[in-house]
Amino acid sequence: MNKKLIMLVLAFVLVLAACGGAATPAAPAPADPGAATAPPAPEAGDDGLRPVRLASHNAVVEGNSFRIRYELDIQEAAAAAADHGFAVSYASFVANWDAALEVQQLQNSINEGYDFILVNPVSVTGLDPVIERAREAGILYINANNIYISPGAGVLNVGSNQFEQGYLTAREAGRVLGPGARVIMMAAREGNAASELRQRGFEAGIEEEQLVVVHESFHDWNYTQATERMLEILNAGVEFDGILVSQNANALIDAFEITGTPLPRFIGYHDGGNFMLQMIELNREERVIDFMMLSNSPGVGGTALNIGLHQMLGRELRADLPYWSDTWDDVIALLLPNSIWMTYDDSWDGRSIFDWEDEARRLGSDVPTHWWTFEDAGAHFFY
Amino acid sequence: MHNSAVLRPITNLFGKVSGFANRNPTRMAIILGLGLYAFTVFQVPGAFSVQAISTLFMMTLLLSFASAGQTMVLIGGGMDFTVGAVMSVAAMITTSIMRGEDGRFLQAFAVCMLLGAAVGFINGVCTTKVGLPALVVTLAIGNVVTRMSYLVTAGTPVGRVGPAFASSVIYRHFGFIPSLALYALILFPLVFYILYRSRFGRQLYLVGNNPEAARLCGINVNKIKTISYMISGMLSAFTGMLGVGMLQASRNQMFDAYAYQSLIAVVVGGTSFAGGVGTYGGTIAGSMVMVMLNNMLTALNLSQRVREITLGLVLVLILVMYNRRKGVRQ
Amino acid sequence: MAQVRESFSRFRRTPAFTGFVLFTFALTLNVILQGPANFFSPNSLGILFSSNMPFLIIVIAQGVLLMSGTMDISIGIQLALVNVVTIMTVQEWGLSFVMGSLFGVAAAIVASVVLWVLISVIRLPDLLAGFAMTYVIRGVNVFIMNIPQGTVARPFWQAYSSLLLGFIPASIIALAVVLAIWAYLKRTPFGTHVYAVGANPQNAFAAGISPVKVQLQAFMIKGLFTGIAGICLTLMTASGNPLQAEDWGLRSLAAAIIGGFTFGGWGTIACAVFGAGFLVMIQNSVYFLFNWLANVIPGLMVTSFWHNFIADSIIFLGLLTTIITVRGQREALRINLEKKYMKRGESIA
Amino acid sequence: MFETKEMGKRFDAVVALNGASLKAYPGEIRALLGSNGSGKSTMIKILAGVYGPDSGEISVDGKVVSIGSGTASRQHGIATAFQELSLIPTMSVLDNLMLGSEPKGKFGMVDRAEARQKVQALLDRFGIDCDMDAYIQTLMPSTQTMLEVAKAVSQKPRLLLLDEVTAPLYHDEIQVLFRIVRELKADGVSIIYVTHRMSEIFELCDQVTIMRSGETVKEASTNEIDLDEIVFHMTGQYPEAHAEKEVAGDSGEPTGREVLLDVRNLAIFPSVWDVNMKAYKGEIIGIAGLQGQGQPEFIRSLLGAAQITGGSVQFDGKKLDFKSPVDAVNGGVGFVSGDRKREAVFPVRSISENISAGKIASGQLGAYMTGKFIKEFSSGAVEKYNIKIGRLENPASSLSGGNQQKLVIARWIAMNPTLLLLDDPTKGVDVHSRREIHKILQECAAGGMTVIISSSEYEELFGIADRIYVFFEGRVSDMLAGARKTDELLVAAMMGMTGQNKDGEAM
Repeated sequence: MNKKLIMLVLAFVLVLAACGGAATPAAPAPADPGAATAPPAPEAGDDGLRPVRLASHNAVVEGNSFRIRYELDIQEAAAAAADHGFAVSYASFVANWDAALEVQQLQNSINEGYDFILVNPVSVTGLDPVIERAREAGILYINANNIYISPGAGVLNVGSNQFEQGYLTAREAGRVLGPGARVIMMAAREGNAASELRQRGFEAGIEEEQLVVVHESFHDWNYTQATERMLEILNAGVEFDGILVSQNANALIDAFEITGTPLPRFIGYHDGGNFMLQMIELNREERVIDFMMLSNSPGVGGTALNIGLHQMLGRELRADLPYWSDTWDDVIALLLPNSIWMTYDDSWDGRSIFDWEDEARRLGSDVPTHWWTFEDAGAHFFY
Repeated sequence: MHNSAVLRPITNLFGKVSGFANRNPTRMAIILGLGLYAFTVFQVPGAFSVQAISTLFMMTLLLSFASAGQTMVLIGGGMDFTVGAVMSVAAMITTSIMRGEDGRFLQAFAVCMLLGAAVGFINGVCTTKVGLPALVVTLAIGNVVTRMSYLVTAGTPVGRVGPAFASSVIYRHFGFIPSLALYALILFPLVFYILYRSRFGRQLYLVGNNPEAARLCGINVNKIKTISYMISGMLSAFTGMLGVGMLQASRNQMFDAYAYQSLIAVVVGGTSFAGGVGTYGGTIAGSMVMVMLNNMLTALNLSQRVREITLGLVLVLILVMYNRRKGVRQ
Repeated sequence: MAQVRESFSRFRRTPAFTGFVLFTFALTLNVILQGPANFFSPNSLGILFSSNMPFLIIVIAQGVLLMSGTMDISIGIQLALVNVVTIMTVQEWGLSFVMGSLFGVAAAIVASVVLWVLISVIRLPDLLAGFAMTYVIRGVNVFIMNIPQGTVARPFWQAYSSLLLGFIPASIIALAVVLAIWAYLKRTPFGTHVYAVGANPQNAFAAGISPVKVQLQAFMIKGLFTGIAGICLTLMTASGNPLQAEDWGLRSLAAAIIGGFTFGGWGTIACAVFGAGFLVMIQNSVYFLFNWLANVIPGLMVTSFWHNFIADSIIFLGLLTTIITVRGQREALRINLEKKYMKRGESIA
Repeated sequence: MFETKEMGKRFDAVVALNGASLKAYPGEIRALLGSNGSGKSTMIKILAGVYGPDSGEISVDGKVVSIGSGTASRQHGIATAFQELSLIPTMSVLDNLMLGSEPKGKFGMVDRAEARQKVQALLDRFGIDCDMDAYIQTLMPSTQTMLEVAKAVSQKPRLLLLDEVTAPLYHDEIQVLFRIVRELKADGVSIIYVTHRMSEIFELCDQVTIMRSGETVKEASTNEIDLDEIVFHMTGQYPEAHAEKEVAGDSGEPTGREVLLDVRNLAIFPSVWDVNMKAYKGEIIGIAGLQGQGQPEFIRSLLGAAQITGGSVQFDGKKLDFKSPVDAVNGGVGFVSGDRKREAVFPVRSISENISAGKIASGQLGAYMTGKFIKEFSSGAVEKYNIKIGRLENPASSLSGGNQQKLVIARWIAMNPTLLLLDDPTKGVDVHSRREIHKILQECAAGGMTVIISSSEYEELFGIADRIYVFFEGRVSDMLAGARKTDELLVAAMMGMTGQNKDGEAM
């Protein structure tokens, strides 16, 4: 009885609040990227450089070599911007996968009057209110890496093509193994957008190459868990020819080393230097295993920064770019191609994979990265 | 009570199983673990192989090492949530000191032990002297330890373990006995000695069972508890070293999941949250249950959502068989 | 003056005192780092409330359970459950947002009652039961919503983050509703029975109170509050995500303990508010600390590792301080008692 | 009227009630008397629904009823003020007094105004000066007890049970209590009043029921019975309160032995005010007194487990400076508690571990200590002192109370301490085990160990103690030795009927 009453009161209050909110004029969400982001350029400082206060918001940094490199690339790109007339000051904030904390921090940054907010969000939805406020405050807001898919948010996304990562890997597996080959599919995390996108890519490639998935599992982007799952799959006595994995391929190789099981004919993909090194060493004597080393480049943050700087200069994004997203309606996304990748037969520069050994050693657990310079970004993306 | 004729045999059976579990937790855990494996093999015949058993053995050993300290702390009436954090940090220390060279093993070992003892000491002092619930305190301390590890490593821990050390963990003697078992030859007797053959172990049981009586007997309760946390820290650190010996390269927070895993393994092994009861043999069997459970869920090739729901329900079922608190009316 | 001192000394004896001290410290820190003018601007306060309302209400919900002598660490993932159910009922069944929210609240109450069965009826250890439930609910969430998606109609989320009369954060309505419900419950017999059950189930039973029944009520109220918090989260993010807020389970517990709760029968809703406030203010302070540092030292590139390290260290120290203030309180109590005793003895002799 | 007939109740080997009966008529105050262990508390708890009787019947107004729980007891119109209090310390006065019987108001809410009014009226009636929002744990013990009584009275009972409520009360509070009890009597309420204070019986009560060893031995009107007779029925002896203290010249202190313990003007706030005591090596010192006269605190202070607030203690020629029991045990002190469950026994650990606990407690932590060693040690102790207890590997909880106690005593005897402290060690222990325990203690004393034993059952002290210190209200009211060790003197001293305690002092 009481609870019903409370529910009614609650519903009533919400409706009231909604009516109150509806009365306030809602800014129309522009679908045109150029219009979405064209704040007035700031005045030049004493040193002749235009000061730009950048706030980089990240969902998580700890325990994630991709995100660490992502932040470092933004720092490098920020420093490099001095050559192009910008004094970019960089502050970074991390939300530890806490959506509420992320909103709070973003709102703080809007209040603090940052000129440029670059967000690698916790979730691919849930920031519409924040984005709208940033726009009202005249702040340049770019969403990087984790594509923000909420329809009609009118935000510019800069990210890697996750679909392509899965797709390329599956195609390479098909090329190596041939049609009808049995593969294990280890995804990252159910219920996660990036993982889901890659899965769509994997599935498309698997279908084209007529591969057969004999076992499915998940590693939660957790290296140790990936090894444990692989050990358990080996325990289950599943027979397979290759492994498709949404990053962390090196963790799976560890499972083979631990058990002394013969390696499959193909594994992919992963992006770390350790994985490159592992592949080089395994294949040194003879060709043992084919692989896909593919960089989900953390440089998207740096690229996004340079794109943003052009926007600050009032330049207009080209409408005929080849990389517009076709996955979602109303989502403006510059999906950068996955330019860095190598397989046994085909690596960059046409060099043999063994020529990359020093490079791989230098990288270690870091990942290869690439960000578009100010000039490149300007030339490619703007009129 | 249900009087329905259909339910009675089920409740009776469950009552019997539960009674057996409480009387012989170790045997029950062994039966459970083997049962889970038998079920797995029944469903997926390929899961029965020398190679699989060898791997399962190895994983059980690793979890049982990680749970050794937790067993002691729980027997003493505490709880240690820093197990995972300490393991991860020890792993990073190991790789960054060894950098692929076996000669630096002793240095790494010394630093890891120091770290484990230090974290354990802080745990002990904060739970006994400050008197806050162990769950919350050790959790907070574990967080600080983890955060510090990021500061020190800048998020990318370096190095690798030495090759000899790595093979001392993963090499399989006669093709199926994991070399990790050699460490068990040192660790198990050590733990058994501490728990059952030393004055400390004896005191620990008394402290966990009735701290007030132990105090009036002249046992320094706080000291015993603090030492149990320190031993737990050191054992966790050593397990972290072995773990990274297996995986060879380290990462931040790589073994965090072991905090809960060890807790459940210990409870399934018959050690109670109330303190004063428990055996390490039970913990080893409990570790096997956890390893077999995970192995089964993977072998059954479930989607992640089904897997998680199943895991939760099976855990509830196992817990119902063990560790029921007493009701208000007795 | 004497009255003020008297009421202060009475306040010192309440469970909320330690939480209050810590909260005041964190608040001061935040105000200084952010600058009073900025901090007290309606906009900034509005954001502070709207983005932290879900957590605040969760800690209150956790507090209700702690009063009754138990806890729920799956409360965080239950928030995501409410969020997912609300969004999906609206999206798939074409319900209005208000109806969807009611389904969301119902889901939280159902989850809470299931946990009640495990903890109070079957008497599993509450920590491990909550841990197992976390897995189950996470799986269920992904069943309901396989990928983050969905929207909330604009008027609703705009209303949530708007300012009433230009200065009152609308999100405060949710808190007001929760506090009003609690104010009502506190005035029912449940309001005292819950403490009796938490502190001493035997004595409560002797007084004719059923601990199991009272815990059921506590779990249902916790479910209702979780539901309200979930709706706030949904309004704040205006979308659905099946995997969020999971670690709020343990964090809400830590916040409640910092605020002055103990495991069973000690602590008030004020403790929950102060504890949650402390955590929020510390995190916010850390934001402004680094914001300030980035301004003061140009070219400073601090990795965000420092943010987390400093925040977690302060939280740990806060935990330690709790006990120091509690000890001081106890000491004051003893001296007080001794004084009274002596006085009494003298007057009689 | 309320009546219990032929009540029987056993706890393990101990018979608490053995066919006892009790009647309570409307409008009368009945004193329920008996020495410690006579079964009167058990009787009260059966009526309150805390214990279930093994045999016998309870009838209300001639109808046989069963009282299975506290709620059932309430429903029959019975309210109880417990000696150990049923208040919840972390809740306010208001909430405690109204717990379970909150006045209903609108919308299912508690009518706060009415509750406050009720509680205020109750506080006024009892003359309790306290803030009704204060937490119970911040109040003085005496106030807490008054509140416990007030809570019982507020239930408007037909039968009010007051179990030793005056012990912590001050003089003026007792007067208030008496006034209220008389008012209730005028309203036709039956009151059963349990007390140790003889003077109160004649001041307040109409009838007395005296119990001894679980049986009801005497029922009489207070007009027809005098104090000496009451004491006689309680103890089987006539007191000699007024018999003179000439014999007191004999201190009974042994000559030619070393003093081990010298206690001067010891105070332990708030239960011990001024205690002087000497103990010689090889002596057995008895401590007698009614419950709660400061004996437990005194004994614990010697162990370093209670903080000494005044006076001094010399132990073995040095100032006693034990910070904790650890120091005390290392210094050669052993302690046997009568509160087995809380302070002595490790219920889930084996019998041999329990016996060896003292051995386990002292020494190097890393020392090698096998199960075999513990077993041998414990079986040695068992053989040496001829303690018959079950299999050594069984858990201690499998033993009866008496055997558990032997276990704890064996634990310390085996350690051979210089000073052995025993706090009511034979509480709830059957006669046979008790005799064995006495024998053991005597052997130990003969071997040079000093034993200080407090007991709530003073008869046993005559058998074993060389000298008996009698505690009353935190002071030593008399010391009995040699020829003065008589029941009469002891009873008088326990009741405070000696010259030492003037009326009003600390009352």
